[in-house]
Amino acid sequence: MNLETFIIVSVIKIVIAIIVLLTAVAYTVWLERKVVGHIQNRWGPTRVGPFGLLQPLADGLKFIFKEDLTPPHVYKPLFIAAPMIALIFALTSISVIPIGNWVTIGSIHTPLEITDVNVGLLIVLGITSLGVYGVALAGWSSNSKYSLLGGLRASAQMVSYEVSLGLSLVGVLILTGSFNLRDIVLAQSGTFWGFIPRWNIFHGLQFVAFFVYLIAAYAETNRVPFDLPEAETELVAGYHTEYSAMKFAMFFMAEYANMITVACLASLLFLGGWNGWLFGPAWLKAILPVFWFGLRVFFFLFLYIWVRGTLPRFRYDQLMAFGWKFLLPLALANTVVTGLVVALRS
Amino acid sequence: MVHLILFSVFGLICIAGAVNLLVQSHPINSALSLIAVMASLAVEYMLLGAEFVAVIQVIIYAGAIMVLFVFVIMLLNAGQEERSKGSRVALLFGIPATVVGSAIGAWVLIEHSGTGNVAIGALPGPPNQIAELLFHDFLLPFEITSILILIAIMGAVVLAARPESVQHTKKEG
Amino acid sequence: MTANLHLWLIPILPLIGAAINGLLGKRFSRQLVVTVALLFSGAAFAMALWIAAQFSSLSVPYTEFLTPWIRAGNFQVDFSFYLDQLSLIMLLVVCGVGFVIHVYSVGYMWEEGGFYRFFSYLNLFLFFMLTLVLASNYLLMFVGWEGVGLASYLLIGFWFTKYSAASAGKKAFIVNRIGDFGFLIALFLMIKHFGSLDFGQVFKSVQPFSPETAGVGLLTTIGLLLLIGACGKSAQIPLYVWLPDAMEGPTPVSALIHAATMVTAGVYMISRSHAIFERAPMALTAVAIVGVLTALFAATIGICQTDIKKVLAYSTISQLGYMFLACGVAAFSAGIFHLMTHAFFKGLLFLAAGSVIHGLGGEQDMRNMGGLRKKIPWTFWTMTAATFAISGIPPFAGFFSKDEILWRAYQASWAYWLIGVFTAFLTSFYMFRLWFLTFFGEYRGDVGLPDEPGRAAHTSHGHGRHGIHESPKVMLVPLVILAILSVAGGWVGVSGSLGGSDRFDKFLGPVFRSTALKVGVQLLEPGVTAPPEQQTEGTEPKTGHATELMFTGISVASALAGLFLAWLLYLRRPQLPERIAHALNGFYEAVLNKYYVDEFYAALFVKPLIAVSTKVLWHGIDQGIIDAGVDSAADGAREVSDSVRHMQSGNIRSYAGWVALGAFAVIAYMVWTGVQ
Amino acid sequence: MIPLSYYLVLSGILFTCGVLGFLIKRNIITIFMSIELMLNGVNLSFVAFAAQWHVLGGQVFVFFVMVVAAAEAAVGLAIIIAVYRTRETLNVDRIDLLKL
Repeated sequence: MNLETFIIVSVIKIVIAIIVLLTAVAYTVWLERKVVGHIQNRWGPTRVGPFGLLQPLADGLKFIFKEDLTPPHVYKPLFIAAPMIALIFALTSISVIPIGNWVTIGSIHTPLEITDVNVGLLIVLGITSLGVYGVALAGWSSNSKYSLLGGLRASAQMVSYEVSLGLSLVGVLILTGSFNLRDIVLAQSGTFWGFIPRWNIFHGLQFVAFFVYLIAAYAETNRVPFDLPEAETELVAGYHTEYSAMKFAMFFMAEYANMITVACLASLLFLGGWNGWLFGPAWLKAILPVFWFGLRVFFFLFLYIWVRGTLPRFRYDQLMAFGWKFLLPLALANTVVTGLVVALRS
Repeated sequence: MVHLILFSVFGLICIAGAVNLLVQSHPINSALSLIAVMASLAVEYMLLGAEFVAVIQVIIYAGAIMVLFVFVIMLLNAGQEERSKGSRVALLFGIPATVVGSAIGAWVLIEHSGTGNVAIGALPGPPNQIAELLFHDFLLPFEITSILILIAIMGAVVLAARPESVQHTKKEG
Repeated sequence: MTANLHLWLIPILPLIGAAINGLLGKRFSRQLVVTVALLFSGAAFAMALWIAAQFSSLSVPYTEFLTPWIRAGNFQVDFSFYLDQLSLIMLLVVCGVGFVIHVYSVGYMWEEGGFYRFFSYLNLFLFFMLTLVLASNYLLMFVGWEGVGLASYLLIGFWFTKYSAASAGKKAFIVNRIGDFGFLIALFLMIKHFGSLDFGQVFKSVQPFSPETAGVGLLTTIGLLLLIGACGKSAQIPLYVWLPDAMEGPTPVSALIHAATMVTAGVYMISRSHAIFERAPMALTAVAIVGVLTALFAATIGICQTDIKKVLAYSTISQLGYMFLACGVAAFSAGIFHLMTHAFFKGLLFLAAGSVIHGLGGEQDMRNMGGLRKKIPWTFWTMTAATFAISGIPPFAGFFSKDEILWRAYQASWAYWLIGVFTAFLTSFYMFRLWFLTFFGEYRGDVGLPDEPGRAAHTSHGHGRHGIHESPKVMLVPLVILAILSVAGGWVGVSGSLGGSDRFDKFLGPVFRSTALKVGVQLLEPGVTAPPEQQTEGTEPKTGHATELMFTGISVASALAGLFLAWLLYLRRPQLPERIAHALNGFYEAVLNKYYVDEFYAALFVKPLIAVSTKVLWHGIDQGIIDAGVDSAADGAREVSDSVRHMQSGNIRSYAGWVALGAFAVIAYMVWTGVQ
Repeated sequence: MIPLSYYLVLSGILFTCGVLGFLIKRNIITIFMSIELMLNGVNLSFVAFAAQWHVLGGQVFVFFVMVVAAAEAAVGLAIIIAVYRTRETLNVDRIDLLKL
């Protein structure tokens, strides 16, 4: 495949990915409102469209038409840049996430992801780690106590939980011996003893890793019960207190995009990616993996919302203590044990 | 060709960031431009095929170290740096000297560094090979650096911990 | 080959004792200290006896290699021990007398402070002395040599709170250094020319040398240097001055170290290296002359001394002179013989004197004694035996050895013999003088007087309180033993002329004949020539028994004359000595003050030395050069830093600027060189 | 295919910028950042040489540099915080006394 076609194909894929992602984001918001509504015994959005399905659209319009005010005394360049940074990194991280196997359309044989990199997993981690800047800068640049505190908290929290997050993945990496997400998924095809799917979560101790990963992921994305950066009761709205209109929307989107990325990663690493039951005609066989994958992601998103609807918020010191004194040792232990087992087996 | 284009694009970003680091008077801007430098350096590594190094560069430098910097800047709320008598001299002598020095260096390098050419992905550094090196050939340095890190952590904690008296006043206040 | 004798145990045992007493003794009870000390010295003695018992079955010389010590190129020194007839005799003498004196000191020192210290030092001394005696090479011998010096220093200065004692210790040490200096140079010469210090090898490499009659050659040099060393250790002219002062030490020490054993080390050393001396006639002559002069000189001083121990000290010196004379006339076995007998009776004399002093509560001045015959009979009788022995009155031990020496001396030169005989007369005179003054007449001292500073050492005694008393058994037994030895000790070497068969001489024969000359030596005195074997030990001189008997008679007569004179002056007419003293006033003064030798040395060496070290070394070099250098270095540093310290502004960026500048310079240089 | 020297020149420029920053900046944190910049320049040359001579050692070395940089950053920033507490300033020209 020569350079031009490569570029064209990549552009197409990027566009598709962004559209899909943004839609997903929008409807995750809708889903959240619905589910939380039902959890709290109300209806959630119902007015706009059937089941309020058009609600995200309305929200989007509202954000666009709202007055975009920048308070005085903010450090303007960063105040403007911060939300963009946040959103950009949130969107970029999706670029190496495969949603299915290679497909061949006409003469073009291409993977179902923007690009297939050997160290895909690391790239995702790296980009998500860059996401901190959006929050931090927003908090700092908007020159307000609440924002600053929110920003500080956010960056501290993200930096701390990144460690556990990364370490929780090491077990999986040891088992599959590759950073390539596709390889990791392929390694999970098949079953143990014929009936248990060969997912990493069932593989040895990895359910521990999964547990750690899940919690760390919640903290990374500043979701309940770790949403201290935007704890209404104490910090108004944390780092985006001063933001409004589209800038605020960007943070919002960034957060949900991150949720989705993390969910994808979780399903790829622990729940066997797109592996699943294939049946029916060829086209169905081609589509099914994507469907299975989407199903897993949906499950994770639902889990997010469910947790949000259920759990109260941590206190800040509890959060830190939990991260450093419980999750990190757990992840380390998992790493060591898995490494030992593999080393002894080989 | 592509190689040259990509190289020069990101190289220019690098230099721009570096220069920006110098001219910006506000530390946070300098920090951000440094992050830019690092990111584009990661791309340069990618061009050289060292993808693992590139990603690690992003994760560690951009994702951890610089976060620390930004964090500290925010914590100390560092503002514009003010002029002081020493600075003028440094500007007058430092800039020309360094410019001349780098120019000479560049000339020498271009003229005398042989005819070594590097292609895209000249040396792919797959993680497993690097791990091989790290855990066999460079095992001792590796362990020593781990100890170094440990010491650094303790040192940082000791240094940054608030002195007792201050804490007491805090409690009372 | 014979069984392993474990010779090394003999020196080590006393060392262990010394270590135990020295390190832990402070906490021990006196009984325990005594037990340890006697146990280990006695064990050494026992081993010595054991070895002596099976000596006949040994193939001598027997060397015992312990472990290599120094290996430098093909030069090697080992820790190895050497046993032959000579060292066996020395071994027996040292261990025996040493042990006996150990026993004696138990009684003598009982009330002294630092009891454990004393015995620890004593054991230490034994260790070193035995090392000296048993060493199989000069270096190990030198170790012992220095070690005994150290021990004697410690013991002389045992009452270090007493100034005179401390300074006497220092004096002994320093004077010994002078001698050791010569000894050391001799060792270096040996290393240079023979490439070894091992007795066997040195003597082997000496063999081919023909005697250096003309001019001073290598062997003569070595011999003379060794002689200096011997003079230092054995208190010969000109280095004898330390011995009289050494009497400041406790009496047992004087007996053991400064009479019986250590001071004879010189004699031992010379006769050990006889192979060298035999080939260096001039060195031998020097030995003989030194010996004979010392003998006469010390004897004359001894006459006028009033301190009982001083008298004995000078007599020791003169007896040592005899031994040197013997060595000097190549009559080594005679020298050793006299050494042995002398060890017995001189040790006994000192011990007896100690017993007297003990009995009188620290009184050492003979003028305050007298009439002690009845009060301390045991001491008296043993002392009598010793006195007769030293005066060379037959059949006491001293007679045989001294007679032997005189006879040999005569064969060398009548001059030696003449002086020797005169000295013998003097000896018997001052000895009997001592004897009469101490034991006869009526008591002149006053007991119970508060001790004078001079005897501060004995203040702890408190014997002054209750009157004169005989010493305890533990002191008397050694006296008796030694008395018996000094009576009978000489019979082992009755010379042929007296119907004996020179057993001692024959016994020692192998040692001294082993390396003897193949060709005859020219006699020391020009004119008189002797057949070769006359110089070699053990063969009977050609000159018939008659002459020898005659000479024997003369020496005995001189001894008796001495006895008579002493009786005349100090018992019959006690006022006569003063008159004589007045008669030859100046001479008497000189003699009384030991010919002002100490003052002479002080003026000649000590004062200039002090002056030089003060003016040149202290003010000149130390202050002028070293201190000045240090100070100026400091000043310079201050100057420089004064000018440079302005760079240290504390301004980080200026530092960085300098660093950058330097780096830039380096890089520029490297680039430049790289481009060239 | 581009000559290795380009990479070297780039790294050289980065390094020089770092030096310059160290010289002319007055804010401790910025100075610290210029040190990081120098390190990055060096890293680049490491990787470039590794690529030219096909020796992975160069890349491994970059890791060590990073580790050291991380340690240095941790300690250095802690020091900066401590200094700021006592001095109330981040201007190196004002911080020229060891003892207040």
